[in-house]
Amino acid sequence: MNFGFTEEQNLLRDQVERFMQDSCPITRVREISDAGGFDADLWKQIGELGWLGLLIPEAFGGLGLKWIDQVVVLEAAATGLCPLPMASQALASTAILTCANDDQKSNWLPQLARGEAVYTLGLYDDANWIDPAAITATAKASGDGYVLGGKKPFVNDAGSADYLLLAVQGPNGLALAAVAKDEVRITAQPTMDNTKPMASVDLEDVQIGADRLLPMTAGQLYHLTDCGALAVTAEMVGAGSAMLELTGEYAKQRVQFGKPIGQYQGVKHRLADMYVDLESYRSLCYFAGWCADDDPKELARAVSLAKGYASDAFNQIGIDGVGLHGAIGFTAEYDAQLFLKRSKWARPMFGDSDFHLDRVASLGGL
Amino acid sequence: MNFGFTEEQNLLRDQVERFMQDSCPITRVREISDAGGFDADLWKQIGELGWLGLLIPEAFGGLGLKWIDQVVVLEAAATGLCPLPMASQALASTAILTCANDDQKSNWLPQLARGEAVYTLGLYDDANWIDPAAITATAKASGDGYVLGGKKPFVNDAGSADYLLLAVQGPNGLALAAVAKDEVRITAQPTMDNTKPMASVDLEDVQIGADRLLPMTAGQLYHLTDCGALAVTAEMVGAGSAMLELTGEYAKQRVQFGKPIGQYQGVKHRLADMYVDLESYRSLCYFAGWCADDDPKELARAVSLAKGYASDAFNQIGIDGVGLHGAIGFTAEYDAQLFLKRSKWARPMFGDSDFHLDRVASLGGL
Amino acid sequence: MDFDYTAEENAFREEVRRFIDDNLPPKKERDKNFLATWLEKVRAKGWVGFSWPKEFGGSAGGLIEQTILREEMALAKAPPLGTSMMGLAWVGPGIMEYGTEEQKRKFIPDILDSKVTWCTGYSEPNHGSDLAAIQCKAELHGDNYIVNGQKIWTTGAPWSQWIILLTRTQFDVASKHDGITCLLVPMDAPGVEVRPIENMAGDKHFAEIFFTDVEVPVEHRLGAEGDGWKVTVSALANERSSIGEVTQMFAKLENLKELVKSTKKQGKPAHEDPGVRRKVAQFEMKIAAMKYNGLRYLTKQIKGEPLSSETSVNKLHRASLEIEMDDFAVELTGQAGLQLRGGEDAVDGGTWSKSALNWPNVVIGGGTPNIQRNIIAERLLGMPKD
Amino acid sequence: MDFDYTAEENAFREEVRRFIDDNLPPKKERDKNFLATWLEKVRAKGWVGFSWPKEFGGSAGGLIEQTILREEMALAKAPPLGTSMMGLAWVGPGIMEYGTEEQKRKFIPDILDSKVTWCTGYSEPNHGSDLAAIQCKAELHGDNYIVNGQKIWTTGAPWSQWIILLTRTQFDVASKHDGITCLLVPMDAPGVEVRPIENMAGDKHFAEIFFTDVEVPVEHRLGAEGDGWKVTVSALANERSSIGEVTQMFAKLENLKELVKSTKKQGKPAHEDPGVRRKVAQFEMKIAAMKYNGLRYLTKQIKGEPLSSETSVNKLHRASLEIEMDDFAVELTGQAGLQLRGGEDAVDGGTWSKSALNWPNVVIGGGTPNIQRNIIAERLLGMPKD
Repeated sequence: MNFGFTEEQNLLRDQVERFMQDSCPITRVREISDAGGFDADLWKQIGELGWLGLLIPEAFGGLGLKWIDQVVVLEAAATGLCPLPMASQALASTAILTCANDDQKSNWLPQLARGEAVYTLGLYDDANWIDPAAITATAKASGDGYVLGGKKPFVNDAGSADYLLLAVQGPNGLALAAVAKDEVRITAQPTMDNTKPMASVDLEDVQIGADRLLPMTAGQLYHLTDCGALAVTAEMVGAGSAMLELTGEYAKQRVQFGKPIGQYQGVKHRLADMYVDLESYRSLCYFAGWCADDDPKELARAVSLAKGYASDAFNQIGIDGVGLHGAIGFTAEYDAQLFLKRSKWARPMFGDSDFHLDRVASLGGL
Repeated sequence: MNFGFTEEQNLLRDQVERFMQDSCPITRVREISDAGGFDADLWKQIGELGWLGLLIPEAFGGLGLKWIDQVVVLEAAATGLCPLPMASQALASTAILTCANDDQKSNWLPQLARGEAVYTLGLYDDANWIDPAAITATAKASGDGYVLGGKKPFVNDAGSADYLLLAVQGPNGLALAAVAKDEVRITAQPTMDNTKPMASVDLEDVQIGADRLLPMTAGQLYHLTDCGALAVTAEMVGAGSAMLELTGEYAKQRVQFGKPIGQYQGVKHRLADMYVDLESYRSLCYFAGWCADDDPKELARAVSLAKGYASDAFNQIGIDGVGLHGAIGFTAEYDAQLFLKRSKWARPMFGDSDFHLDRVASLGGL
Repeated sequence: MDFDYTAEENAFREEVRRFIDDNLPPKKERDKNFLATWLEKVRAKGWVGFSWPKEFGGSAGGLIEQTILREEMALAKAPPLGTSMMGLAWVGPGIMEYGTEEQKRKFIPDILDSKVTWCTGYSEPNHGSDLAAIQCKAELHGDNYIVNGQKIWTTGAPWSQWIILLTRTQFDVASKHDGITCLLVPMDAPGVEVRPIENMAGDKHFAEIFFTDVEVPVEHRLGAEGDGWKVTVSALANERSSIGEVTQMFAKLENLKELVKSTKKQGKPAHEDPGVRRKVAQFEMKIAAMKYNGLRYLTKQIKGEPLSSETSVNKLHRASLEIEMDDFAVELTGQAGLQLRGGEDAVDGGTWSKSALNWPNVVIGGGTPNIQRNIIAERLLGMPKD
Repeated sequence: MDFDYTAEENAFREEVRRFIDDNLPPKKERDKNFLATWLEKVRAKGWVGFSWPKEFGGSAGGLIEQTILREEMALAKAPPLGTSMMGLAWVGPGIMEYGTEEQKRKFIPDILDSKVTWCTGYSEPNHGSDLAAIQCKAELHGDNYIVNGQKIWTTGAPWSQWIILLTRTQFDVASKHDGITCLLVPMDAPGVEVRPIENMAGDKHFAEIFFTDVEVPVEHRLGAEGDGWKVTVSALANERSSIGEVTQMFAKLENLKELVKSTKKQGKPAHEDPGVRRKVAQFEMKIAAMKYNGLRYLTKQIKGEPLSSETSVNKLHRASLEIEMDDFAVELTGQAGLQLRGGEDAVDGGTWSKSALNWPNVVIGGGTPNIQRNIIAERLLGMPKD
């Protein structure tokens, strides 16, 4: 029994945090986000550091690590609100490892691992529904391959992706269609958090070859959804802890009525509550991260406990972090509001708290 | 537009509060409750003061006032946690005025108004269900009258009542059976709040005359339920404000770490939140009280807004009132815990917050 | 207790409704002159500064009529009764109470005629909540005060013509509330520099203002030198009835219900989910509580009983509702809810997502919730000061 | 990161389970000698004071084995491992660290053998949360301290034989933490008077204790004179792992789920109501968070990293769960839920209603939630002290 990180994992965390501070500080984050959410140079660096191939077996050019390592990286990157599509890349690699055949893996994974191409994954077409029926885009047999139909309205990082894995209703059930960016019409959508760009992808009448449709079971779909929720939760751990630190530092320095505001219980107790929540969804997140590879049958419940807790708790951390700052907290110039915006994005992503609580209840026998 | 009380109502309130302080202080409340919840002398005084006949027309010996006046009296009495069955008496009088014929009114109301007999009302037989179907006790035609069946498990103040009006499924639908205490088997039930005694009433094979069954429509049943919820809410206003005062006084005097605890925002902000909630359900309660007679078609929504708010808010006031006191707050000797116990009793009575919130949603078009 | 209105009050309500019917065309039919015409007409009706004494151009309207007027205007979603919000709420009343005859003549009519927009220079960089810790300095040289210092979070500063400014004329004082002086300053005076501040929703409602050797003639001082705090407190105490606000919140609640009725949650109609229903009912409960709290306090005012700090109760409700209602709408509508105006799936044109980034305007602007709690605990419950 | 156990650890778990199977008969089969036999057997196993050094009669058990032992005992709802709770948690460790050889010989074995029950005399009437503000006076006269003063909220005092007592031996001190001396006193010493206090649930777990000229021989002083605060802090810091607690809370959660499944709410099965389902899921979320928080902190301890005040996190969860779970059960079951044991419709024999009146034992007993929040904010987040 050991619920701690290895030396290697701690080093990895430090490395990513240093990278964020040195190469992608919050000023750079703002620039990247304002320009659409991507930076090819930084992406190349990340690829060379191996962080994009964490989950990919060594045989395909990756590091052959586990989701718990991916959690470490995503958390650390989110302390600086990293706008690069690392989570999408990780989810795409899991999707390929889960649904692709060996040829496809050999074709796609090595370049994915090195970051030579940006991948993303698009699952549901309903704004707030986690279910196979919420996938309405289609793939129909046509000639040697398939013709796609419909629209994927909510695809994360689609604007910066070279390849997109998009869930469709295929001739034999659920499938992932692999398309290149030039084959589809991608329209960026303005959202509350521009460090997490989102776009719609129009698939109508797009023709793809036979080797570009990956069959997917409902179980695999749910597994990918769980990994997505895990990735978002890991980011909420990082972003939440940065928000708490920012707010705590401000509370120590900001003097009102002759005392630092952190000395008033009205402020310090709220900070304590933020800490309690953060610690708690952090623990739940790490356990879920461990389950992803080492106890997959527990993954659904573990993810729902973590994401269900984090969705609402991080939202409150966002609100209180801004609120405790007073007026400065919600100026565009100050960084606190960026964390609040991230909390809005994270809240519904891969299932809101009600979805996850409902699942906890069902899995718990109610 | 005038959302204030009349001179007469303010006098009445003062009079009742003074009565509680002088004749029924909390030491006396404890004695009465420990002895089963009734005190014939005090009851007689109250009857002579006219407080038991507020709602009864002057023609039947009452004061011919309205439910808003009844709210004033119940609220004021509850500041001292009055254990006497005043609310039950009021509900019984409303039940008679609503469902009885003129003969029955003439027979019952005058002695009820003077407090010469104690009346109570028992509606539902399910622990947590407000619905005609939750009435399972029966009345079947038998000879000239009726034979009753089943049990009323939850009848407030049954132990001190001389007469009980008990909802039953009669031969022609819902009805209230009027029984005398000697005709039925009444068993006191130990509950969390012994200032609000509760008993089960066994009706099996009890024979009553034809003039003792009052037909009741479902609408009348709901009206009586609403009046019950209103009565409980009025008591929650009084008891909540006494709890806030008790806790506030303690916070001003109790010194910890060199300061009165009321100076710490951790305490003072909680007190402020208690005040906000109390003020709010107080306003909603007064509006509901006014609706009872002056805008009956708004009563259901107004009562649900008030009771829905008060049930949870007063429960929290009970918890925080005890909690802010620290250890002394939950000793049997200290009074704070009596208010907490009252909050437990009041919470489910005549519909818990979910019931009332559900109704607010439905009435509001959802 | 009586929720009915007198015949006169009902007649007044009818008058307001008729006026609205006659003068408030549907949104798409309004041309660019509409607002000017509207302002002229409500001014002619005497509804700008409705409660102000007649000698100052007001209508000496009673509290109930004022409530009716605000309620009906809010129901009709009418434009404001006058565009100088701060002028009407604070500056005008302050000048009427403390101003010289000349100041009254010079400033009051322009406020009522919506000709001059005012902003209020209270907050400074190092003390947002601690209003009295003013550092902005004013020194009397001859007939002029020379003002140096900085203000911040000044709502409306980017488009205001005048500012009511709290300055410190004395620094060695026993209490920080002493030595404060209130000046009236044109925003285009030499040495006044306005730097708009963008908030997280992308709006620029407020600004930093820098004052460098700004000359303010003595006749533009409001009240006596050193009496600035008294003047301000009196202005701050001039609380508006919250009735118009409550009407707006009921309207927002209706919008939210419509949203619930048209939204699916996990594939099922959202209005069938008891959690959703109860949450909306709780909003209704709080808004209704605000309404009846407001009416109780209004009744007290009408009876001439002094109001203490009861309005903080509704401010706390408002603060939590501002945050929670938008948040609820955004969460309910999932990924679509995140989209801003212009998004293909943006909900209600991005109203909710935008509004969910604008709550601090209300929540922090009027004194933070913690300040409101202190006010309640200290002034209404008698707790010792921090 | 690895949630698996070593072969040795699994073997130990098996050993504990076998022991429980062999020695813990079902409740109704237990006779009146059962507890004594149980205590003797767990003592023989070395499971009383399991983590204590072997020289003092412990087993020098590791943290993981200790966790396993507590988890299995909690799962089996076994009687405690020794009846001198305070002796095992605080007094024993304190004596082992600060006691004389004679004290160790005299007191430690009786604690392990469940022969002597201890209580802890910390709180005094005027300072519940402010533990160091001790006023209970001890004056050295010859070989005896003469103790005069009062303690309150002393848990277990009505049935304890000894008390570990904080007294003040010096009053003119720079810090209130100086001048405190720790004494070990038999409860039947002349001048000790115990007055049990009844709590709102009708229990008498704690008491007031009055000390009038109580003579305590110098050899019953624990640690040096004036070092009492250090001795106490060391005892308070000797936090138990919360694993057993979490196991109990999971068991309570299961009971709550059973209750939900067997209860109707407004005529329909309660488990169909999403509000009910989500509330129960939230309890599970918090309890699971406590579990994994606890395991993270345990791992830190095993690695030898210093634990600061992280245990306050779980204490806050525990406090809210203690209140909310019982409250939820009572509310859910409506009027039946209000009935106490003996009521015809009492739910689960009145367990929930009784428990809903007993939360302050836990919530206030271990330091109020506000104190825990101060600890977290000041010690973990570096906020300035009040």
